Order: sequence, then structure tokens, then C-alpha cells
Amino acid sequence: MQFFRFAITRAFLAMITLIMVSLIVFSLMELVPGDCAERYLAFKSSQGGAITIADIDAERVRLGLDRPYLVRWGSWIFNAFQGEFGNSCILRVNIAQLLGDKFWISLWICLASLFVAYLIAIPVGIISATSKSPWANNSLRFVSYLGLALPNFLLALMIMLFSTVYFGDTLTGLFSKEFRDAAWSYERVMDFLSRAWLPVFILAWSATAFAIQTVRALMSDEVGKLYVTAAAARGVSGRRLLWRYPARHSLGPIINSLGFDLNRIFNELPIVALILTLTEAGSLLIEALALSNDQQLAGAIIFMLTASIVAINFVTDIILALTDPRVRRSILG
Amino acid sequence: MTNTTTNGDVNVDQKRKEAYFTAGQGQLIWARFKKQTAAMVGAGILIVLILAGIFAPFLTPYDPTIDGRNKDYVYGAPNVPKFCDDNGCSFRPFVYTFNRTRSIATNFRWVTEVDKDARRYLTFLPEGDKYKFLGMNFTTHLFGVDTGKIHLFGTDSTGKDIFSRTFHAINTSLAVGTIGVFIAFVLALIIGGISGYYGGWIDSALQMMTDTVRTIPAIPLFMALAAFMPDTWSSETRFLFISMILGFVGWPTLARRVRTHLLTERNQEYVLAAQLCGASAGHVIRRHLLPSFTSYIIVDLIISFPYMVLSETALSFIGLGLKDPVNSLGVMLQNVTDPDVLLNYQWHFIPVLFFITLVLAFVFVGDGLRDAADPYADTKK
Amino acid sequence: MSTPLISVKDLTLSFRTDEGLVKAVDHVSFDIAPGEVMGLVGESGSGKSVTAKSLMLLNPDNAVYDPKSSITLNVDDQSIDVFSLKKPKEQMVIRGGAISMIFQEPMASFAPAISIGDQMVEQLMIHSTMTQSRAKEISIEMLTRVGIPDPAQRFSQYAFEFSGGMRQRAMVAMALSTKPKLLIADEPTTALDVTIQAQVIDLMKDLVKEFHMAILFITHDLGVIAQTADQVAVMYLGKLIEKGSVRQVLRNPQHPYTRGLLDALPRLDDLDTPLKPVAGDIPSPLDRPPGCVFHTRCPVSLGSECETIIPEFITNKDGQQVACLLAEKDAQKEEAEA
Amino acid sequence: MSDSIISTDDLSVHFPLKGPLFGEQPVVRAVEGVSVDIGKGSFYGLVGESGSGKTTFGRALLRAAPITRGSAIYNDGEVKYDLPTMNKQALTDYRKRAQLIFQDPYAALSPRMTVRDIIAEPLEVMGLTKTREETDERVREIAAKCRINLEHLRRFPHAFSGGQRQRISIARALVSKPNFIVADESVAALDVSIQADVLNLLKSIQKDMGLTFLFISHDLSVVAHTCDHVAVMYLGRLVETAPTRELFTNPRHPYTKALLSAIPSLDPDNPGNPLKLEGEIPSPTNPPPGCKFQTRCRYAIDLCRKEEPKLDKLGAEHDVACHRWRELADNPQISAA
Repeated sequence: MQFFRFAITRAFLAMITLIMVSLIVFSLMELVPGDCAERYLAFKSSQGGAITIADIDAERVRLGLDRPYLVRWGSWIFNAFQGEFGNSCILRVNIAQLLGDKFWISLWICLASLFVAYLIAIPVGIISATSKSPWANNSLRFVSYLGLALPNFLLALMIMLFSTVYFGDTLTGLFSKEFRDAAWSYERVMDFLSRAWLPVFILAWSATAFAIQTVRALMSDEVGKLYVTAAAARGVSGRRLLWRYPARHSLGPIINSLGFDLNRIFNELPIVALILTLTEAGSLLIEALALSNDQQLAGAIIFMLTASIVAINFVTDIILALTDPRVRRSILG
Repeated sequence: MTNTTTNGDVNVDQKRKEAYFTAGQGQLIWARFKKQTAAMVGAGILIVLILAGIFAPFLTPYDPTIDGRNKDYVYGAPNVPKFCDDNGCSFRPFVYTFNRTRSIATNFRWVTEVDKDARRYLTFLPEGDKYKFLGMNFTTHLFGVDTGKIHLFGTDSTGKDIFSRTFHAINTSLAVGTIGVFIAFVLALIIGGISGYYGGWIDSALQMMTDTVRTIPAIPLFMALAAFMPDTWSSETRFLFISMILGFVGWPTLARRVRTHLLTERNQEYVLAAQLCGASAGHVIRRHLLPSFTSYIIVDLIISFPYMVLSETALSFIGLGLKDPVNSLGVMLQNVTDPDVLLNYQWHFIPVLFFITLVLAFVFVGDGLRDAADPYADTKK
Repeated sequence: MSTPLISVKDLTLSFRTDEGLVKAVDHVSFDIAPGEVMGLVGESGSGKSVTAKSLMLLNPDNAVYDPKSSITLNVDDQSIDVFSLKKPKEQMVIRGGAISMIFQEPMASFAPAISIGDQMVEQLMIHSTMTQSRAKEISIEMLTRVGIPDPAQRFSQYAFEFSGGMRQRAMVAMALSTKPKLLIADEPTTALDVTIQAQVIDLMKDLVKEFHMAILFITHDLGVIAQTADQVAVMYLGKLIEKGSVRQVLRNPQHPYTRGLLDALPRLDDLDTPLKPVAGDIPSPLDRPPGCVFHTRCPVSLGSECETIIPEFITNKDGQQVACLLAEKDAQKEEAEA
Repeated sequence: MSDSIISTDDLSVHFPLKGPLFGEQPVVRAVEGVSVDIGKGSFYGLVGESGSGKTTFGRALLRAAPITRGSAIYNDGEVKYDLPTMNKQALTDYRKRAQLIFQDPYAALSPRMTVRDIIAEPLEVMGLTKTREETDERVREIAAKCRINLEHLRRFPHAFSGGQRQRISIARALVSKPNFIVADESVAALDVSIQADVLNLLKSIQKDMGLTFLFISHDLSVVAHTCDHVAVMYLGRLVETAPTRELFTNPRHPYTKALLSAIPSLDPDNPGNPLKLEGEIPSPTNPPPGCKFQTRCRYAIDLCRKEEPKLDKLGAEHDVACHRWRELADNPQISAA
């Protein structure tokens, strides 16, 4: 019951965050010069149609853009919570349909990268924090810094070009040509997996570098604590000492930061997507955000990305409350 | 005799100790920083790169924009200065003259013929392209060649000198980073400072706000904003706009750090001691809070710097950031996306090396400073 | 004399630091007999904790032991060279097997996110072949024994849910659950209030009798030593300077430092004598004085002799040992007179 | 009393705790209804275990903790201030007259300032000196008094050991020539061999400058040796107060007795009085009803559990807050009812 109340409170706070986010995103999209009506008609005029101010005004009324700012925001957020973002400014199709699978594929690729990053970072970070050899320590440090200094778009590019030259396959896209528009099937899944590893690897590249730094710093802190010495004094040793004591106790802050790690990956997704021409995933983002000036679509995408971060934060809060007795007791009393 | 030497040793020892005892924060940090080889190497490289960036117009022979291009040497390979060849040696380093042709026979690729007999000798402090430095016009460059042009790193698709472009790009990237860091820092100082100094509900509200901003994926959001940058904007406006965007991306993390420093520092006993003397908020901030966290703030700034450079690069890379004639490392990296470049004109990767070195140098210096920034950590029991 | 339980000989240990090697323990030798309580007294920086941790090889990695140092543990008719124990399996005997340790800060010495009971059961299962349920039974028995109310419920609680005194009791229960022959208690009562300290001291005294184990009791508080120890060793700047039975050392201190320490202590039974501080400050371990380490503060220093000669231990007729040139001279004089 | 430099009446300090959004807000009653008179020129000891509220009480007297209720009067003969209500100007003046010496000599000195700057800071803040020369002179004077080597004034705190740092901390507190000093556990962090030195320094300074000290400590033997009057606190309440010798020879409150008997004797053959306390000090957020000590008191009766005892005068200067002190004094063998 207590726990239920805690979960409800957290969910409520997550909602508030999301509403605040939506206000920020919506306002920024409003600040951008020109609105949806102008943009569409400008687009139309470039197709050859003549337009007048009256046309634009009529379009505004049709789109409801003449209503007050807060009312528009209210209706936008109300619809957004139901997964309905209206029509794209330019493409004139329903955004929810337009995004469809694409958003989920992108999200899963990012989550997979996050998973891979920590899969590598946790053991490496622990080794680098506890290893006694300065050589191993320094080289791990250097490698993890290289992960920062060699940006992943560059890495993506190099891998792609390398494979073009030596394998004749660009490795771009998430599906081979024959599966691009096919319905989901076993073969399509396999094809997807055979190609998805590259974006996952590339997105995980600098995420891993960051994660190693986090794990290393946390572990170095924990290893020096008295309770680890005390456990060693009781005869706990080796891997058991490492995993059950410092590693377990540095898990909390790691879980806590997962949401922000995901955020960082989202930050890199569009660029990587552009290079790997992941039309199914992030490059729609780029198209919407950067190329077509479609504020309705851009707002929807950013809102959904943020919503997934808020969701992750909510889940990690709950996990933390379940796994850390200190947090658990402070909730349950 | 032996006695005097030992006495001398004792005196030296005493002096060394007294120097340590009277060393202020800066000196202690420097002493600790000096011990870290990696950070010192990084600092050396960083200083060289920063100077190279600042004095790029003088150090490089040509204008980095289209104005300084060498029409006759498009996609030209780097010229490596030599002292000796089959025709004998020379005290002055020289490069060869190139003749380039392309025709249907060569598949319309440029074919370069080296004319080993026509040496171009390096000259120092020649007059060349006009540039502005500190508001004044100059035409003197560090080096050039007596006839024709020299391209140490080769040229790009339009014949622009990659050497000149790289150095200018370092300058631009550093400038964007500096402005970005500055904006982030001012915002962080105001918001984190208010939050940390006043605490209570103001702190809670500002924390909620900071966390909200932190959940928004900044780059996609600003990509969206950057997309609405009118094409009519001048390159300077774009430059400022990008810097501002980077500043707005960076502030929440910095603000959190400022706040944490302030909160811990505010509760120190020596701050209470000052307050019990009736010290005003201004005195406490000036004498205690600022000196205590400037070192941390500098560390944070240096650590966040490479991310600014990286973000700028990323934005410019997808064509949303800076554009010619302003060129940054991101613009330079964009050039290597062409498969043709990878296969045939690999010298375009030289700026990539500079970029990696720059970021690595920053990271190592930041790391070393972080370890050195709290010289009092181990004196507290 | 029967074989000691543990015998420390010429223990010398330095720490590798940025400033070079810093000597923390310098030629320390002492024996502890089975069932005996040895008090190790010293101020901050005296190296008493480091000495104790050496017995369990618990010092951090930058510790460098002098090769001549030796620690021999005699249990079950076996003589174990502690420094030869390299593998974790071999080290079990000195870590929670025959030797257990309790620390100054009970809060920090429990893992915060593992329940007290789990940590106790873990230790029992590492050191024996018993089943989990048996280990739990023993743990709860031990918690009962150290006077923790509701032990079965407390078993599944965490360190942060215990009060300071309870935590230290639980620490004692855990340390004793494997029935060690030697308990190292590193300032076990320093962080506690006096009334709680009294409780914990009482408890430890009872348990010594019951379990017939030896204790190495480390503290800076001579009162605590007087009430608990049989033997006392006094350390100053990494050197052992005096040892003997608790009555000898407290009633008839031989070393000027021990005397100074006793004179500087405010005593409740004598409110009139003014406190006599030991002159000067404790030197930093970075510049240990040559010769006798105490000569910089010694009120009876012989001057240049004390500044250069490192005094050896001499034993008086009662078996009390002191490392002081002055005491040495007095002894020689007496011998000559006799 | 007219010769009291500080006299409090029913002084209470409560801190609100972060509680649930709605409903009753928890409060820590750190100090509750404490009335003391600190005689001018005295060395007044305040003793208690952790959580007894002694530190908070000391800070409240310096207006570093909020006074929730009750009064506190400062009167040094020159000026008289009502601490809870004094205005800003009075507070500024009061800061010159009342100072604090901290417990931890490491945390109390800014590592970024030289010893000279640390000692001079109060002078500069309060504007007590006009010129730098005057400041320097004042600093040197007070440093000499606190036996700080004048050549060390340009060093930073990291050059010093605990005892030396504490002397610097004392010099800083004294440089404004205050009349009243709160010394909060000022020797607790020091080694025994250094502790006596600092205690002697405090005593000699008190005599020289005619100061009044509120000496807060958990260590009864230290208090016994330095103070002339002692107050014992338990869970925010004053339980007993008396001149030192009277208190140590004739303690009346069961808690004072237990505290005294808990100090380990230096004589190995004298295990001391077996009056040991059970349990631990309750939390000040949730204090027991009636006498705050009843949960640990072997003499507690129903009355103790219901009604809180008031301070009872049993001598000119000896007060005790216990329902049963008379019975216990008559018959020490009395057992719990």
C-alpha cells in the first residue's frame, strides 16, 4: 500500500515533468518564425500555386492557430498524452501513423546501445578501478578517452567507408532492400538484427566511454570505504568481495543516471542515423527537424523522446526503491 | 666540511618546507598538477594548439576561404619540404613545382606531374593574403614559397589550403567553445548560485526546473531550432547562434555542480565563524565561497569544453552549424564523408587528427586538474 | 612461558606516498598469550591501527613490509607464518577465522545495503561447512548473547536501522560468531557516548571470559585500558616505547612519554593537581625525529645522545620493558652498584 | 542575579524536519525550557551525551540557532541585550562581545587563508581596526598570547597540527576582545598530550582577559578540571546544575550519577561503581512523556512517566530536576517501584 502510494506520487511527478517539458517544447516551436499555415502554403506556392494573405489566414483558422497560445498548448498536450499529435505541417499525414514503428525501432536501438554500453562498462570500469597495475589502468583510461575524442559519427563514417571499400556493402539502413517494405516476419527480423548491430555499436561507442568513467569513479569511491575492509577482515575475498560489496553498492547511482545516459544517446542518434541513412529510425527525425522545418512533427518527436526519458527515470526510481533498503525504508517507514 | 654541507642540506630542506607551508591554493594545485605526466603533456599540446589557433592568420600562408584558393591545385596532395634530392642539397627547404592535367585519358581525374627541376624555395615572412588581427590589417605571413604556392596538408575540392583551413578551424572551434562555455557558465552561476545560496523552496523549485530541462534531449531540440535559421543569416550571426545553443545545452549540468559546491561550502565551520563575526553575505561570498570553488569551476569548465567542441562539430557536420566562409573543425570533418576522399585524397583526414588531439588534450588536462583541484582533501584527517 | 597465541617480531612497515616512503611502524615486537587482553595505547599517528591491521594483512596496497618483519600465529598446535599467507583461502585463518576485528565506526563497517543478518551468515558460511539455517540460528544466538532485543527481527534489519550502541554490539556478535582466538578491537568505544561505552566494555569483558579469547585492544584512552587490559604496550610515532602489565605501566610508568601522558590526563579522583601537558606537538610522520622518536618533546632528554641513538628495550626485574636511554643508564648504574 | 553575563529563562530551540507534504510536521526539540545563569568571569561547563542539545544551546546563545521560545539576556555591565529580540545593530555589537571556538580544528579554519588573514578576519569584518598596521599589531598581540610563533603568521593552515590549529582558532575568537566565549568541545578532537596544553591556555586566557566561558563537553573529567560550575543536559533538558566540586562529590540526579560512574577509572583494581545505564538516549523528534530520563532510569515510578520534573533547589547553587531526589538522597539503596 505504501509502495503503491510511492509509485503514484512518482508517476504524478513524472506527469508534471512531462507537462513542463511540453510547455518548453511547445513554446520553442512557437518562437520559431512562421507557423504551420505559412509553412504549408509556402510549400504549396513553391509547387506553383499562387497564395494570398487571405489564404494563410483561412488556413490558420482551419488549423486552429488563431486560438490563444495557452489554449493551443492545452489541446496539444491533451492530445499528446493520448498519443495523438495531429497532422504534419508539410506531409499532411497523421503524425502518429507517420512515426508508427519508426519511433519504436529508434527507441529500441537506443536502449540496446545503453545496455551494450553498461555491459562493457561495468566489468571494465570495475577492473580499472580495482586493478593494481598502473599500466592496465592507464591504457583503459586512454581507450575510454578515445571513446570521447573520436566522435561516433566519425567512427560510423569510417566503418561505413571501410566496408564499402572492402565488402562492397555500405551496411547502411536497417533493412536490406528486399525487406524494407515487407511485413514483419522471421526473415525480416533476422535481416534487421544483422544490420542493427552497427548503429547499436556506434551509439554505444561514446556511451560506453561515459559509462566507464561513471563506473570507475563510483567504484573507486566505494572500494576505499571501511565496510569493504571490514568484509575482507571477515574473510570475504576475491570476486565475492568485489561484487557483493563495492559493486553492489555503486549500482544505485548507476541506475539513477540511466535516464540521463539515454538522453545522451538520443542526442547522438540523429547524426548517426543520418550517416547510416537509417530512414526507418532517426533520420526521419533529421528530416523533420532539420530539413523540412516541420514544427508539428519536430515537436511530436521531441516530446516522445522526452517522454521515454521520463518513463525511464520513473522506472529507475521504482527499481531503486525496490533494491536499496535505505530508499525502501524511507518510503515504507 | 661535511658538517657544513649537511647544514646546507638542512637549510634547503627547511626552505622547501617553508615554501610548502606558505604556499597558497594556486601553488598547491600547480605542484600537484605538475606531478601528472599525462596532464602536463596534454597541457603542453593544448597551449600549442590554442596559440596556433590564435595566431592562425599569421602562421598559415593563405586565406582559408574561397578567396585564398589555388585554382590550379584542386585536390592537391600535401607538399613535403625537402632539403636534399638527386639534384643536390640546399640550406633552404624547398618543394617542387607541380603540373596538373586532366583529360579523357585520365578518366577526368587530375594527374599530377612533379617537376623536380623547378624548385620552390621556402621564404619566411613573405607578404601574402590580407588578414585582420587585433583590428589591424596585416599581410605578412610566417612562411611561403618564392614562386607559386605551398600546401603542407594539400588542398580540398575547391583548391583551398587545408593547412590554413585547419589552423583557422581550431580558432573557430575554440571560439565557439569559449562562448558556449561562457554562456553556460553565466547561466549556471546565476541559477546554481541562487539555488545553492538560498536553499529552501527556491532551491527545490530551481532544481525541479533544472531537472526538467535536463530530461529534454537537447541536440534534437536545437537541431529543430537550427533548422529554422534563415539562410539569409550572415556567417557571424550563425556563429553566435550556434555558440548560444551550445551554452543553453550545457548549463544544467554545470548549475548542479555550482549548487553542490555552494551547499557544501556554505555549511563549513569557517563560514559559520565568519558569520558569527557578523560578516555580510558579500564578504562570505568574496572571501570564502568564491575562492573555494573557483578551482572546481575552472575544472568543470575545462571538462565541459571538449563537449562544446564536440557538439559544435556534430552540428556543423550535419550542415546545421557553421558554413563557409567560417570554417570550424566540424566543417572540416564534413569533407571526409565523401567516399572519393577516403579512396583518393586521404590528406583530408589530417584535420581529424588535430580534432582528436585537441579533444584528448582537453580531457587529460581536465582530468589532471580535477585530481589536483582539491589540495586540502588529504589534510582533513 | 607457554607459547604465545601471536608473536609479532620487528614489524616494520612504510607507506609509499607522493612524498616518498613514510614509515608508519618501526621495529615493533610483542606477544599476546592465549586469553590475554593486550592494550595498545597511542595517540594519533602512533601507528597502532596500522600495527593491528598488519596482523590480518589488511593494510592498503601501498604498504611496504620490511622483509625482516615476522608475525607468527599459534593455533591448534600449528605455527602459522602470517606473511607467507598469499592466497585468499590461506588468509581465511587470519581473516575471521582465528582472528576477528571490530572497528571504530560501526556504522561505516557494515555494508549499508546488506542486512546485518546476511553479513553474519555470510561470514559463518565462509568459515565453516554449516547450512544456511544453522548459520542463521547461530547468528541469532550471538545477537541474543550481546544483548540485542528482538534478535530474530533485528537479524533482517540494516545497519542504518540500528542505534550506535546496538551497531557496535552487532559488530561484536559478528566478530565472535566464528569463535576466534584473537579479537582485534580498534578503538571500539571511541565513537560512543560514555554510558554506551561502559555497556560495551562490560559486554566485552564478559565475552572474553566466556569465549576464552585474547584481545588486542587499541585505544588512546588510558582509562579504558585500565579497565580492560592485562598487558599494555605504549606506542609513539610508530615505535613501541614501553610495555608491561597494566598495573606496572599505569602505576609506575618508566618512559617519560607514558609519564607525561598520565600527567596530562584529567582525573576525576584528583581535581586539585593542575594538568601537565606534554610539551610541544606530535611531529608529522613525514619528518620522524632521528634517535629516540620522543626526544623533541622529552622533558628529561639527554641532548645529543637521545638525538642520535635509538634506544633498545631493557627489561627490569618485574618484567616491565622500556626503550629509553635514561632508563638504560639508571639500570646500568644500579647494576654497577649492586 | 545581577552578576550573570548570560541568563536564560525557559529557552527552547526547535528545528522543523522535512516531513510529509500534509499532516503534522515533525519537530526536533533540541533544547527545551533551559534556564541557566552564567556568572560573569566564570568557566561554566555544559555536559551531556550526543543528542543532549548542548551544542544547539551554545549556538542559540550566539544567535547561530533560532530561539523558539523563552528569553536570554546578555549583560556584561556595559550593555544589556535581550538575545531573541535584539535588532540588527545590537547584534553587530553583540558579535564583538560573544564568540565561538569550534570543535574540529581542521574544519574551522579556511585552508585558503593565511594564519594572519584568518585571525584578522573578525577585525576586518567588524571594522575594529582602521589601518593595516593596526590590524597587524592586533593580530601579533593576540597570536603571542595564544603562543603562536609570529613567523608562522604567513603560513597556511595545512602547515599545522591539530593543537596548533586549535590555538589559531582560539586566537581568531579572541581577537575582537570578546567578553563571552562559547567553547564547543574545543579539546575533544585533540590528543591527550595536546589537550592539557589547550585547556591550560584557555584557563590562563580566561584569567588574563577576565572572560566568561561556556565550556561545552561530553568529557566529565575535562570539565571537572577546568570549570567552576557545571550544568548537565539530557535530551534538551537541564537535569542538574551545581558548582563543580559539589556536583562531582554530591551528584543528585540519577543520570549525573550514571554519567560519573561510567567513566572508566585509571586504577585497574577499581572497577568503579556498578551503576550502569541500560539503553540509549531517545530521539529528540519523539521524546518520551514525563521525565525524559525515565526510559533509562532504574528508579522511575509512574509519576516519572507522567509528569516532567521541575528544577528543584537543593542548595544555594545546586539545582536538580528529579521527582525522587529527596528519597534517593535519604536512601540510596532504594529500588525501582
